Amino acid sequence: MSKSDPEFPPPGTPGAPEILDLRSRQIDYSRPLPGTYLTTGVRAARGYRFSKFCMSLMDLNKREALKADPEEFMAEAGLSDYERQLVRDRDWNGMLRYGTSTFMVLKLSNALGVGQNRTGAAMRGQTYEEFMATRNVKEAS
Amino acid sequence: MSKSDPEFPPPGTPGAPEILDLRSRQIDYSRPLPGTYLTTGVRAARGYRFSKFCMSLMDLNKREALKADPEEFMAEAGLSDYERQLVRDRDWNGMLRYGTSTFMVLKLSNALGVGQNRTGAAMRGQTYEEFMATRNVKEAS
Amino acid sequence: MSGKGRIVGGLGSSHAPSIAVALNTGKDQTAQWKPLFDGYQPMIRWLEEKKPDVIVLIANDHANTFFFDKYPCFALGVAPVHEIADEGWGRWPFEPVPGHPEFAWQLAHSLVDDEFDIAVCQEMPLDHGFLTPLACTFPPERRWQVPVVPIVVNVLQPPIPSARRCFKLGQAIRRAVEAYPKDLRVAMFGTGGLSHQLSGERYGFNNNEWDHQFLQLVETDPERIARMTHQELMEMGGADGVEIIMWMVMRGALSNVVACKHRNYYHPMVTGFAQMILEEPNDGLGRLAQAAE
Amino acid sequence: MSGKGRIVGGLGSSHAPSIAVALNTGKDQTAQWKPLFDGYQPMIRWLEEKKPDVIVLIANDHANTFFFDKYPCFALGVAPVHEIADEGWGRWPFEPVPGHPEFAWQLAHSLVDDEFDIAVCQEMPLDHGFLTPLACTFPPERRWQVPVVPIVVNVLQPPIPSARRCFKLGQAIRRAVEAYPKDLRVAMFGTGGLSHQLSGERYGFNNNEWDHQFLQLVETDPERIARMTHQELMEMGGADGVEIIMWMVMRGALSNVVACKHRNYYHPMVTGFAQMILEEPNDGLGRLAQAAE
Ligand SMILES: [Fe+3]
Ligand SMILES: [Fe+3]
Repeated sequence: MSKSDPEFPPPGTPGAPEILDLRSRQIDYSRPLPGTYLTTGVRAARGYRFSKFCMSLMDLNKREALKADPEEFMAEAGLSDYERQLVRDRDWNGMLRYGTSTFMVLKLSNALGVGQNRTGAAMRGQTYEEFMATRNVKEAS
Repeated sequence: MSKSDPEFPPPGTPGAPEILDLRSRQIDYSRPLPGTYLTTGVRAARGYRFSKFCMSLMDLNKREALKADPEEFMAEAGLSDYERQLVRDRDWNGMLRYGTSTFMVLKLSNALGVGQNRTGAAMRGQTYEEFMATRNVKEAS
Repeated sequence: MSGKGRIVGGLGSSHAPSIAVALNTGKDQTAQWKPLFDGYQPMIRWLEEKKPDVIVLIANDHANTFFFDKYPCFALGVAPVHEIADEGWGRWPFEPVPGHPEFAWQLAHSLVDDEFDIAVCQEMPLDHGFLTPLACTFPPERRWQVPVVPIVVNVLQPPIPSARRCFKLGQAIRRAVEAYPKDLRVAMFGTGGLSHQLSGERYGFNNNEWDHQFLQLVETDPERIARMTHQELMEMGGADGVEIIMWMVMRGALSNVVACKHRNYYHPMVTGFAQMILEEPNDGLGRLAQAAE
Repeated sequence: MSGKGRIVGGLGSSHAPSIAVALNTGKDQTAQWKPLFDGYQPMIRWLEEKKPDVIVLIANDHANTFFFDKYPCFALGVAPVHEIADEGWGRWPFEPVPGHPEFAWQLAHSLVDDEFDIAVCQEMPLDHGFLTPLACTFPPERRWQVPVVPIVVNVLQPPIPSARRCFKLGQAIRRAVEAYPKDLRVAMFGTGGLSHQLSGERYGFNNNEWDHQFLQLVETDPERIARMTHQELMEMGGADGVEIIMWMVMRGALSNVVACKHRNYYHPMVTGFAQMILEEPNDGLGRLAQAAE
């Protein structure tokens, strides 16, 4: 199933809602931070339903339901096709670009049994071992 | 049963917690408003449990439980003797003095089937008819 | 002004659950209620004529949307749609109210950049504080044609913001509007008051003279109100009359000199009800633009 | 100063869930963790010596106490006791933390009077942002001997307050303390940072040089940090490194010239961990009092 969604098409595709980025006088939009996705302005609005989904996983019962039958759980939570595909693909950076807060992505990856540094390694496009080799303390904490 | 409470004695009685009133530069404590009880500072803290009790009555099921067996309902809600007696006495001004917000008292009186202007008349120490006689529009709205 | 947004004027109105009940039960033409609802007719027409793209609506929560576990000082609703709050007896029979996320988020960023520490709310159901002024100015066939950006002000649980702070919030809203990069006609709408007190032996306190004075001052000399403490406001208008500070948010967003196009006052029971239209000069383009023409 | 409250100094510390896990599983003396926990020893002793009556502890929520439906910019906990937040895997094994309602309510009123639009919270469970710095500076036998007034700063969901605004909040806290009518020894405690980023291809970004520079500036020239935008802070310290603005609340409450009594830095994994003690001159009585002696 593709990541297309009539309601919230992926950013940059035709029909995607315009996102005005000239929001904060604290951010210099002419100097985008590499590999960084800030949920400023309406970007947070686009990610809100998905953020709520991640937040619901604070509840152990919800985490177990997700584990038991992810498709059923996502359907019940009312996720769009696009959002479901983000989860199926473990597409952490896609979630961030979509407008999901860092801490929501980490709550979701935790619920899916992926530790923080494994999530981070995947965000970097590295294996866990490659990532750990870049750290001062090399063993898992 | 008397309105004494080891934990929260009525204001002004021996053993009652000191309430520093020098709180807000917006309030002139040397000119107390007659017949007015502001929940400034720790006064709101003293009334917090009771306010939560009133707020719970937003739920229709809770209102029905209160109506069906007030003593049972108040016990389950963990109200102190002092707080229960405030309810038994419909002592609206006592609730306000205790630190309960106006809108919490009105939610409670509504749940007890006492309309806003009947509650207000009682606060003024008048009958409903006496109070209504002071209004420009005399019939009930 | 570097952007293209403009403020076309400000409305003021009381709010009360009884107004929604009267409206929804068809009592608006009774002897008791007609003097109030007549006061909304010029506002209905003004909104039809001025055609704002968005209304910034300022009201207080009445412990329906927030509770004292976590009570914000100012809260801004940025949702695409605002749900209707349940005040304990079921939701008011109104459709959810459309928001304006794009402008609302810009406003949120601008206000925080201007050192207003607002809570930003992606879900903030509206209670009668918002709904009664809105339902009275948008008759059923026009609901809800204009999106609303709601701002909640704490007037319930001290500490509450000063009249001065509310006035400054309005000024900051104007800066955000004038910096907005797209054409946008904004109407301000302050609600609450006038004199009333719903608690204690002073229940039912009113002060018609002060209410009229307030309406005069809010038009011609809002700085006088900005200087007043809560103590003074409550002495004059009752404990709950302090909520007129929410008219000051509306007034702060307007020019110094505005045209009062409508003013109505009616005091049937426990609250001094008032309505007002303050119009910006030159359809919101300001005196400078006017002079340059 | 007209009151009798005084600020005796400020502490700074990073916060992280991994710290609580290391502490509670007895790993604090392992090679990996010892350099961090050693850094807390002088802070433990300083708190024993300085005997504050209350700690104003500044941290951020990590979407455990608040959600984005209603997200405050600043929130102040005035409860008698602060519960422990459930971060989704059960509560941390800490006892609830005592508050200081009397001082906290005075602070709430003073801050709102000073035009800080804080949310006032009568129930605000604390997450690791508060709990890890606290657990590290209060060993089990001393938990929780000093009441805590917690302040939450939004660093999660833009718009977030500027470094300047946080610095000003600290200055306003000092005014409230100095106006407090009773003897009260207050310690400030700012938490968070230093450099880290937990998202995107830049995950794991750190900048040890900037971290050391920050520690130097926060002691000697906080105005330099107050001038920095979020853009600059994030370029230097990573997207999540922006949370050092919470150290600025602590610093804003201190005198211009303070004595740095301790400074530690350790960077094992993804976060630059730091600790700091900044002591007020003359036990918080200030330079004027010192001169008069
Ligand atoms: Fe109101
Ligand atoms: Fe943090």
